Amino acid sequence: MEEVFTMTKNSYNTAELVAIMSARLLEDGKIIFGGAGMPLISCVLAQKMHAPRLTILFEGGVIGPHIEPGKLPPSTNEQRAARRGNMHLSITDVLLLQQRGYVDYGFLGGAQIDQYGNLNSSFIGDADNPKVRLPGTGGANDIASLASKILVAMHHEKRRFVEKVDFITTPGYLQGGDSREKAGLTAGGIYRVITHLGLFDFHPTTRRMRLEALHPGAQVEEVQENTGFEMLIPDEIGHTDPPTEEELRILRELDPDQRYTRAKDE
Amino acid sequence: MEEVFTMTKNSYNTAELVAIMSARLLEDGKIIFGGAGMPLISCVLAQKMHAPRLTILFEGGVIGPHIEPGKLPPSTNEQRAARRGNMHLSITDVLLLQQRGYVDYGFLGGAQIDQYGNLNSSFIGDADNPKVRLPGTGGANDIASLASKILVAMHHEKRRFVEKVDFITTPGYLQGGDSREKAGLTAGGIYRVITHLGLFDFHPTTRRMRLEALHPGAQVEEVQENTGFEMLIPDEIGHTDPPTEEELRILRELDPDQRYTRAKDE
Amino acid sequence: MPRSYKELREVIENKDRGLREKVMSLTEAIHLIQDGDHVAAGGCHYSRTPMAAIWELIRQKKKDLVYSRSISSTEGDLLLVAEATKHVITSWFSPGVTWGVSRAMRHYIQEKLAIYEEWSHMSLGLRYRAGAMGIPFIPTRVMLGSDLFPRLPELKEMECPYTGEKLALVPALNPNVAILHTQRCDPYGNVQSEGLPFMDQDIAGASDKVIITTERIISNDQVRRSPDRTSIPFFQVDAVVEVPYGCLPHECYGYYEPDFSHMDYYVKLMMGKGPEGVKEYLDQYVYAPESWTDYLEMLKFGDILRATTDGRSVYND
Amino acid sequence: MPRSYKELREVIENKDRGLREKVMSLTEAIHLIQDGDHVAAGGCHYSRTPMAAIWELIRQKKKDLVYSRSISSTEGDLLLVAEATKHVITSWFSPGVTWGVSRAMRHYIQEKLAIYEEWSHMSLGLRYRAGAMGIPFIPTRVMLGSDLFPRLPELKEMECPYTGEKLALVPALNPNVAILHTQRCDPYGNVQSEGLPFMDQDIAGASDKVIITTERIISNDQVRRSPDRTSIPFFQVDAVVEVPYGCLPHECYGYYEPDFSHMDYYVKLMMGKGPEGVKEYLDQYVYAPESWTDYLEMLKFGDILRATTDGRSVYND
Repeated sequence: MEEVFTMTKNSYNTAELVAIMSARLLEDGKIIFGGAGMPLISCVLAQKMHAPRLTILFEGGVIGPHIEPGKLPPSTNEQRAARRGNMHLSITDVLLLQQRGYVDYGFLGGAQIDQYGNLNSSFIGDADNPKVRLPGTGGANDIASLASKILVAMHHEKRRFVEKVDFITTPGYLQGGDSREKAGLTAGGIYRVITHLGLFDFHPTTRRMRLEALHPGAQVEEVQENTGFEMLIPDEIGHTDPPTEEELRILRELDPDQRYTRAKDE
Repeated sequence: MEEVFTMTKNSYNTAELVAIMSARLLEDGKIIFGGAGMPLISCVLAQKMHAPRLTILFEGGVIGPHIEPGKLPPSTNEQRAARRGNMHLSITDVLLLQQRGYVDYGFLGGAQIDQYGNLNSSFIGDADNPKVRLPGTGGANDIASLASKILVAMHHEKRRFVEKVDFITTPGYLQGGDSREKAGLTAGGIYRVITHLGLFDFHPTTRRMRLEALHPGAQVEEVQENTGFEMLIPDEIGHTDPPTEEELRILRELDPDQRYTRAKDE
Repeated sequence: MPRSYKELREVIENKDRGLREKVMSLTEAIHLIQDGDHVAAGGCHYSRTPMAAIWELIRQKKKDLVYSRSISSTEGDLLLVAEATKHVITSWFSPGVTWGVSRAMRHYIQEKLAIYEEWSHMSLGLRYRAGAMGIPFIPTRVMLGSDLFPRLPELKEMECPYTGEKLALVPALNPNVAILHTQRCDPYGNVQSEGLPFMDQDIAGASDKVIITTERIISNDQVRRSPDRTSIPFFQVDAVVEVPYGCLPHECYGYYEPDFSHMDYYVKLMMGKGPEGVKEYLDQYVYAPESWTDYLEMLKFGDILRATTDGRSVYND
Repeated sequence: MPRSYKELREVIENKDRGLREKVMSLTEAIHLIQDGDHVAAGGCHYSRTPMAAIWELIRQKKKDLVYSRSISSTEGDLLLVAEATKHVITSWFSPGVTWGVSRAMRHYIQEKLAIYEEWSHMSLGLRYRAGAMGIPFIPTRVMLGSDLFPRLPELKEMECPYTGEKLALVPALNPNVAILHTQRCDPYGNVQSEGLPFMDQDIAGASDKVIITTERIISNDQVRRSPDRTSIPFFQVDAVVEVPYGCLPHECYGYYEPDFSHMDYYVKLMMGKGPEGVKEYLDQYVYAPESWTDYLEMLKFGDILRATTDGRSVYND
């Protein structure tokens, strides 16, 4: 972790890095369904950079709220997250918009992810005798089943990037191949995983996680060391551009107290 | 028809009679789903007599409107029918309240009724080559399938009271016996038919239409002559009390131009 | 049969759903409708009928449309006689109870010049709702036992896997284009309707494209001051057209009641002469005027004034 | 399994649904809840939580409740530790993202003292909706392929009779009692909520009985001036209780944000001492005060003032 630490110390931390790299993936004019914290910050950053017409939906039941810098809502089911929205609607109805195909991106986190992009936010250990009962799916299962493209932002650690999640709360590509579609999940699928080390996509047929690009200073070996399964490493690996000063400035205006962009490794 | 005509000439017409006899059936504190015209007038009359807490629902999407005397709405899907309601809601949702069991009475009319209380408002003649294409079910099929008790108000004529309706738009007891329940219509059922000659209910097991009570001046023979099927005539027949002056006064205040209470036989 | 989920989603996914202005002319908006499309109209009966959109659609000589609406009134006559549609899906079809059974509708249906596909009011509403929810059907407890059932091959019966009881399944209805009239809409397409909502929300959610005609275009700022009044979100909408009095001679809640005098005039013509009367009406009131405003000029100002005074009166209490 | 249609209807049919005043005390209202009932709470997470109703329910020592809510926050801890429920149906259970995973919830679930029945957010919403619609299930496209599915015997898979695709069926959820907090309600029970609607409308429609706590009781005249703002009709409601600040320390849209300082205090106690900390909290804030107003007296006026100022600010723009 030495290098990352040094790197982040110099100009930005890992949470900021993930937020910026996520924001860059979001295209203008699209609809994104996300949670509070990292997804929200990435969206607002994207809006202020290249995607002014990006619209945020929250499961609390709001379409396109205006988020005030420095007043980030700590939940998506409350009035700060609803401020100056275009529409308030019931939780069920806002989630159904995804089932209808209106949502391009779902943006999630999770306690564990596996090689097929499945996420766990329910149980650590055996579900019948869990070591930790986690809070649960919330809307994550719905989002990952229905939104067209799923982004997952996580800190890259071996205990989080596991061969098989203890429990599939939220479907990625399930057991790989066409198992997702066969299970009845004919729409959407996991699109990118963004960690503090790099960007990851999924092999088009096996659906196994694959390194797409490394962030500045990160190494392939570091990715492998911090992954609990065999990460696919293609011959050609991309390299992301470092966060710009403008990206960092906007990000820090949004979250001046670093409530959501505190470094995970600090 | 002599007697009826004389009778109506003297104090009230047949439409007024039907409105008043219908109103008397409506209990206080109940919920009624009805159409414009006769159902509406009966409800408001009941509210002003014995049932001040009777609530009217319209398929246009309104709960408990205030109807102004002299300003009766000509449709149930418009703003006069929505005036000073307790709630406006979508058509689908107001109809779903019936499916949930919230509606005590449905109040309908129809072009034809048969011995099992089935109503036709779709086709006169063969459905594939109709003599007359009627306007259709509207919400009638929904109301008759779902409201707890159905009232039907009609002018008593042989061509309307037929052995078998040309087309079952709106289910009564279908082919009688338990055929309604067997078809999946486990709730509700037709409760009373109100004509200018009398009140009619349905035999508890055969589900055939049965004379319950005669209106003042009406005779059993007159009922039989004007019915196109064998009307059940029990040994004991009730007799309704004539409309009171108060009932007539209120009714005429409601519909001063007799838009909905013009005599059918005049 | 309901369209496949894949196809339905692709249409939505390929739309530009970003926050962008969509204000255009009535002519431009109606160009979004293709011959053969299934067009669903909002409102109900003679209320919040998107009359200006239908008027323009007839002028643009659209053909072979499937036309669906919760209850069809005089606008249905016009569409049949103008030969814009030969297939109407509704639950009730005539100008209104006090005006009798439409002679135009009877002619076209009885002579088999067009199909009137009859669903109950609620089952049609549930069809739009299933379409808006992105599911292929919704179970219900209506239509069972009726003679409507065997005439509708898309209506199915099932045994409930939970309770064993008989249920009717109504299939999703996903129109190609929705035409909806509202009181207030912003330039992006955020709709804030007043009064009776009818089936408009579900129709918007179910349709591939949505055209909004509106009494007024309000600012997005005003929408954001009361987001809980928004009934249709901007990204479901493809066109926003400001058309004051866009429902006349039908009504728009809180703005105007029907122009009953013009309705009486139309119905007398239609009931007197049948389809020929409707043709006369089309020539005079639809094809001849140069614009919707010119059409409004042909009505009597006194009638519009009375309709407006009565319409606004719901806010007087 | 879903309750039978006959049974569900009978409950509704036997209610006095006439227009009548239903204003009563919090104590009287909560007497409508029986031990063993399924109680559904409105709002979501720490928003529009019917906290006063839950507080009174705990004081009345209700037992063996099934408790359902779209997302459960601190009120869920209180219900578990007070042993009012051993069966929680929800999609997410903890005070809030920034406060970590509830130690109280973990203790009760991990030690098998209670069941946490986990449904996805939308599938729980659809369960209430099916309940409100009077149908035994709704099809959906979520939960498929997940490990949640096999843990829920009531969740079924079916092949679509129209498209042949795999669908999940979620069964209707019909609670015995709904407890909902709103901003405005008239004496008859016509509810006019503001801001985010959450799942309240469907919960009211699905439940046998509905208890409304409200910031203000408004006149029926005021309701009738804007009937299109009514979110729950009077005849679904059995009790109306005026409880200003009835959500604290949670929030009520447009009226107050959460009392974050009290939330921090509670979470620190709960995370520090686990269920014992919650017991301390119950003794001090639930059992000890003589009334809800006495409980409010225990909070800091400055905190309530800040929450109120921030809460009202949504209407400042």
